[in-house]
Amino acid sequence: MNGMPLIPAGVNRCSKRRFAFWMAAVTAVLVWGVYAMFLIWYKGLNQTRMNDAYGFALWIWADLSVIALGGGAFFSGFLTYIVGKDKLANIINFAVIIGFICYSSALLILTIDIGQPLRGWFIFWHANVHSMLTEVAFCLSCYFAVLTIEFIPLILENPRLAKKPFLNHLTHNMHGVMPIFAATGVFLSFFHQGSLGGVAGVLYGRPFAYREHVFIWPWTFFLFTWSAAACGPCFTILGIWLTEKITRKKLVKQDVIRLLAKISGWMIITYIIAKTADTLYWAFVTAPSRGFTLMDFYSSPTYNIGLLFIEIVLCGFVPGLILITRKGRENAFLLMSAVILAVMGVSLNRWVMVLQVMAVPLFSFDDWFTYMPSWQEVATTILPVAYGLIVISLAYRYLPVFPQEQELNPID
Amino acid sequence: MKINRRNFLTYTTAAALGGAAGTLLTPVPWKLMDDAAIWTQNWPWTPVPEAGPVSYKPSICTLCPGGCGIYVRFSGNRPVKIEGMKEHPVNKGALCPMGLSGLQYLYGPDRVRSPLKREGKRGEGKWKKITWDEALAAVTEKLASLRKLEEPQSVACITGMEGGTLPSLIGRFLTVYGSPNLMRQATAQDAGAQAVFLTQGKQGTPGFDIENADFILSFGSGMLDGWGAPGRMSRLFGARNTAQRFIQIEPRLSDTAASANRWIGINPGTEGALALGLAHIIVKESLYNKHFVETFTFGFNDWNDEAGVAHTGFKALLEGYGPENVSRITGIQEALIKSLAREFAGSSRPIAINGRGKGALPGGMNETLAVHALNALMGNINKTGGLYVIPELTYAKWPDLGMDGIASRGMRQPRCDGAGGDLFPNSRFLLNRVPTLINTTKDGSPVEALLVVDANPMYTLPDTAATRKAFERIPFIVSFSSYMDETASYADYILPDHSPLERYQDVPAPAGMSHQVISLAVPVIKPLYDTRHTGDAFIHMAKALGGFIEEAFPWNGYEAFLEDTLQGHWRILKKKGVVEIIETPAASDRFTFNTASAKYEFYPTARAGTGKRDSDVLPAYAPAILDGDEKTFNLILIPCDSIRMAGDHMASSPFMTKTVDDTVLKKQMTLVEINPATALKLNLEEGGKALLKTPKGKASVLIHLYEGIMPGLIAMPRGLGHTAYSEYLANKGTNINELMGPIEDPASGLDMAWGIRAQLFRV
Amino acid sequence: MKEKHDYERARRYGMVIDLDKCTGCGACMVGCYMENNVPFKPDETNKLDSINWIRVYKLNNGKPYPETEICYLPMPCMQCDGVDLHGHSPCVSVCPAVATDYDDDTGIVSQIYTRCFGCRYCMAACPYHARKFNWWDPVWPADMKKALSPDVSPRMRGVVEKCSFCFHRYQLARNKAYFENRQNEPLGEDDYQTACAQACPTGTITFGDLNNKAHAVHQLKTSPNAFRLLERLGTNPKVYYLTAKNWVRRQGDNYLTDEEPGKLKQKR
Amino acid sequence: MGSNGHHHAASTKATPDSAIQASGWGVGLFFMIGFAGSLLAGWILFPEMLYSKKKQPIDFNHAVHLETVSDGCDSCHYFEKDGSFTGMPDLSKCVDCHESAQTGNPEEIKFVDEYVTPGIEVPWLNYSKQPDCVFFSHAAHVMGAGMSCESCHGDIGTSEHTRVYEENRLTGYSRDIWGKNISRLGKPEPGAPLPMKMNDCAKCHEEKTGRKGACFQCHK
Repeated sequence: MNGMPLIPAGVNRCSKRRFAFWMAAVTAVLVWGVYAMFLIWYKGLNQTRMNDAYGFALWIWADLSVIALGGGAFFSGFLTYIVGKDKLANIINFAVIIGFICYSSALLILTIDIGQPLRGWFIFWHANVHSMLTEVAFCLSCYFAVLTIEFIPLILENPRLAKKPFLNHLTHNMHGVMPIFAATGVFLSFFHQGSLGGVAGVLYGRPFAYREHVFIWPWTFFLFTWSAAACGPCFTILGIWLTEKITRKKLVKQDVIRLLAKISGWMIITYIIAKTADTLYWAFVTAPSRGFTLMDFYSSPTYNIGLLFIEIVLCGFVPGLILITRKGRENAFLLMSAVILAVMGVSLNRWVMVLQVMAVPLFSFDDWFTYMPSWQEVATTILPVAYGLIVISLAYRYLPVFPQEQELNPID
Repeated sequence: MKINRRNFLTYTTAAALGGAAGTLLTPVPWKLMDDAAIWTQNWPWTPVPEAGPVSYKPSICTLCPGGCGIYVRFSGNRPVKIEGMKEHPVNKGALCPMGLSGLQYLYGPDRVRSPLKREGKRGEGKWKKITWDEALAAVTEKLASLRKLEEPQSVACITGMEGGTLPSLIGRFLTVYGSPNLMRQATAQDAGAQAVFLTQGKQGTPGFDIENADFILSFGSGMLDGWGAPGRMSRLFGARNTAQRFIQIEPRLSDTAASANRWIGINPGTEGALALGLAHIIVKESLYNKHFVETFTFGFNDWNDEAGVAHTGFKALLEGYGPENVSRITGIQEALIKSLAREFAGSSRPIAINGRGKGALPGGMNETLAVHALNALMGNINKTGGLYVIPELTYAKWPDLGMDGIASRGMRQPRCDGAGGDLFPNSRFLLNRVPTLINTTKDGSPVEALLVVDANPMYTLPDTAATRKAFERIPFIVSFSSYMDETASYADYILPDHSPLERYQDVPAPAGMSHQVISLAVPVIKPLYDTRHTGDAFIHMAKALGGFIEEAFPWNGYEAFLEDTLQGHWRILKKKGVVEIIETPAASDRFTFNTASAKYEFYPTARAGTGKRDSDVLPAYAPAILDGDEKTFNLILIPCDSIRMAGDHMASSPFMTKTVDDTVLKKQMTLVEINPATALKLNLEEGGKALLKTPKGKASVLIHLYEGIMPGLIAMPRGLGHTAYSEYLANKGTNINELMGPIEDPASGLDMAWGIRAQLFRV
Repeated sequence: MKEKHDYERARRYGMVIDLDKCTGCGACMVGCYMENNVPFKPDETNKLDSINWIRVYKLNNGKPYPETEICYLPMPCMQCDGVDLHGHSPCVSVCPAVATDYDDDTGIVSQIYTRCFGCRYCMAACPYHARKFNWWDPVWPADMKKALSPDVSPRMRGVVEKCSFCFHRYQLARNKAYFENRQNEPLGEDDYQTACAQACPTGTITFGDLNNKAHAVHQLKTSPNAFRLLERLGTNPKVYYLTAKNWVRRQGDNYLTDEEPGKLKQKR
Repeated sequence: MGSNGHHHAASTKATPDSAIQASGWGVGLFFMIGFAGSLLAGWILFPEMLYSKKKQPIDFNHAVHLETVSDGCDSCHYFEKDGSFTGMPDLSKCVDCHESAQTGNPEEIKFVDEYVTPGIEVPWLNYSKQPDCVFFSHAAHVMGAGMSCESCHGDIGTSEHTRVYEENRLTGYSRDIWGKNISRLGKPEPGAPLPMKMNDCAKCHEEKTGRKGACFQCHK
């Protein structure tokens, strides 16, 4: 067995030594995060600087963000398997890995975030069907299972594992049913991305977050799904770009990227128009009915009206417009700027919908609430990044993640 | 099938998978998952309070001189809560935060659990546990040796302000031992008592019938900030009717001022001038009670004495206090002074009250006399809605004292605080003078041994640095405190008393109450620790000292002494816990005064004497001369009180401190209040750090901007900055006594300070 | 969704707090701490990690000396009935594990510490900051454990707690009623009172069944001076406030510049 | 899965000797060994290990007492005036009759010597002790619903010896709360106490009152 190659055939990988060095560096960061995680589990949430006003803070933002960014997985799956954009099959592996990383991180963060981790399963066993968080937990877990199933065939394509006939068969069969899982994933994702939007939107005690409802869902429900579908692919593109920069190789053909970018661009534009409509209705109808003007929500030096401009115009309309124009997509600089802006935009949206919600004072005798994370919170938030880098590195090194790699980088 | 190194791993994996699959079909994962959650629900370190039958035991709260009735709720044999007693005449069910959190004092980490002897340097905190026999023997030995040296007067004792028979017992002990130096820290109530003595010739405390007054004019008394019996005052406020007007005069919008019908800002320390200014209008416009003034008072008009010398009367004094002048002094508009005077005089039962904040500082005697004079002008003396005198209780006669030569000689020595001497004949104790007197004595200390009972002078006396210096010179200090307070932690021996809920204590004349109420605090539980009633300790020491001292204490313990002393009351007190004496003086007795003139004296003849001019005798406005020069110290620091904080010798309980806003205390820093206008001048911001300097000391503070304080003033909460005690009580902010010193009232020797000059820098 | 239209439930316990009587003494807070085994730390000055089931806020009219006025406002859990009085209070509707529920018998919003797993969603949902998280394991120094009441279960770290309207006293009152065979009669006003109402020395806090004509709160809540905090959010609190001061009332909710408290059209 | 293992005909140079490869049957056998072993351990060993066994301080004879007292269970387990239930009687109640030993029974003599004379409360182990978070109203069940003691506590009243007290090592709960049956399936034996987990309460409440009840009905 020792002689069997671990690295996929027909591709070049860096030396073991170099890889080990890189992994050691990332692992060091991971260990730091794990240390902080155990500190929090052992000593409790007093290790954070959250407080009674900021019950939701950095972690919940990180959670919402990674899930939004991991949205590339479900949307790419949807485009590949259901819409039939076959070209995107070239990035689907990578999208699934990103999704897997994002969703497993989200679940991990949730187990750190709760005050009583050993009771975490109550959310399933004693579920309250009215709670958006219940919906999130169920869909998140189910979709994570789906992502795992989607990830397994890729793992089994490792040359050494692929030699086992049983596993080989399994891979083959799983590939056959993958569209079903992809469809399931799309359905689940639609709900939990939405539920995450619902988490803030249903808070009728928090006029900054609260939105009018369509049937049982607040507007944010749809906006979150939409924005995840719009910006998730941008994060996939960003991930590919970064991998290409680090490995100094072209891994995916540009036409594939451009197709994804184009679809993403149209999603962003439609999303941001909807978001603008939502914001206007909220600012001029919903909030005033509760005695608030728009500027009441932006009266702090940190949370000023500039934030709204950045989110909607700079990180919404601008990337959207770039990506829907051919010239924008074909210009490498513009393309990547748009991708980065879109990723920032969706992250900012999640930040606002978590942290600004907590910060806004509701009584005139209250002041804006402030919060600064502790190192333990930062470390545990960076932990998934390190973990993600490790998973991507291992996957890239040992699995045929990019089908076009061989063609683009022929070995003589 | 052969097992070898290569396939071992595969078989193990198979077995493990089988095991895992099988385990899922057993209760193990599910039961453990459930039990792990249940474990978190019953963590061994989360306490489970033991249940027991519920019962209530009545007693009296003795944490302050208010004497409110309480019920202690028990679960089994554990007291678990203190609630107000509805049927008690003082508080009628109401309690203050201190009383409600009383159990924290009982159970807290600050209790002294056995007698202690100092091991290291003073105040170092190194103690040796000793037995009661050793502790009492050590103190007795010291006392005996001082008697042997014929210096019994060098023993001094400081008691608390709670009153009752314990100070009398200690007084008897000191007398027969040979020391006149029984002291306590004088409060506004003592200033009131002296004013009553000067004007009415009676020994007793002033009682204010706020229940029935229809116009309450408070010269800065923090009636809802802990003045008098807090339970009573809060309840009265809640129950007041709309016809009752309540005017608060002070330079800061206190919680009392905020609850008043009207708050009038005044230049600090000028309350006496305002009282005279109001009197001026009332007299000028003939609004006073002429029948009373003409029939029952002395010194209103000018008069000639027996020697034919012409004297100025009160009326003539008032001429100097026209509205223009008073407006200039007090900063209150003339029109407002006039309308206030008319409103006061136009009410049917107006009452004027003074004593700033909780009344921790006595204030100037002239100011108190001026305010009392307002009541007298309206004839509101010893009648419904007016100012009563609660006479000192006459206890049962104790066996006569036999005194030996040492004791008699000792008792003839002047008191170490100068009270009752030539300088201050009308004052009974002047503890505020003692630190300076000790510090200015050339060699040694006039006090060789100091016994401290229910008091914490090292915290409560103004000018902490001077007090500490004085205490350093006292060779032998014994504290009888139940708690490791500042004085106890500086003592040589601690002979811990039971805590309030563990001991007998009689509580007469609740502060400010309009009639006599004697309550008996009874022990509701057996003492938790190795403590002893201080009364028992003194009786024990008396017996050990022998001779006349032993003979003076025929009782076998404090309880027997109490029973003997209270006599008729004892049975009722044991049964009901309270004796209420409502004496409605007959119309003829009501205006019987024991002064030289047998009248109410606007001109207190007791103050007259050789070399005293009329202006010294009459209550002229005599402002306190604040320490510090006005140029350097361009602001004025005043203390402010809150009912959420203990102001006396006790530290606030953890729960009291927990209620304190973060605009008062933040981490270990006191916030001082200044007006935003003042802040602007000094370039200070909300929450900013600043250095507060006074002629007495300096402190690092935080700034709180408060529109409700007069520009130019700094208000600092009293009751913070304890340095002893556990981490739950200690090192919270600054003790204002570190920054303020006493100012001796030339008229009484009492501390007339109400503030100090100060400066504030941004840091 | 299941629709329940019993707007007039049998019992809806509530409070009327007369702000014009409150002197800010803090007795309600201390009474509550003692009654409900509320923990304390050596430093409680960070009010954002200080557990208070009822907190007295200090309001200020913002005018300069000597026109300044202050008003104290005690704020317990509002025990919201939620939009349309369905019992879906902001917190109950979001708790993922039913650790907090709306008791249809009393209208009281419960909090079960052993069910709560500390996600703090309810805290994010509550506009009144009535909910407090146990960031620390509670510690009772020296013998202070002995003062713990067996009627209220001490909380552990990692869970949310809040004012329960002293529900344990209701339990004990009902228990007694069963024992005396009068369980079918409504409890009297005195049978069940909260610790804060009992501790309040000025009679600021009145507690009782808002639906019971024999209880004082029934009448008090109809006063023209009555209002509720952040009423416009639709939370439907069962804690009412009384004040004659318009500036106080204005600070109890949010109003656009042209709006006047008490004169809003009921939009919903 | 896994039992239909494939022989590696396609093995390459890396596997010169197919004998050292794991056989499908072998894999299956080991899988079954693991499977069966864990079932046995989980169902038999685990419940034994989870609970520690404790003896009551005194082997109390309910039957004898029930014969002597006049008022049935209420004679010792009674209500206070405020409606609270006393549960286990404290020593003072026992001393009413047992100031000194009444019989030659060694357990009684032990009781008097070790507890009555020195005045120490007997540390009885309460089979049906609920955790601190539970408020249980005996009055509501006994007075309100007219339930008998036996309906929950079984026939403990007629027992002549005390049972072994089994305590969950992890949670500290009495085993009776979960129920003797580790799977919580089926009905308890006649005369045995009913399991008292929250679900058990809720089930009965739903049957009898139509509602499970709100949280605060039984939690504090």
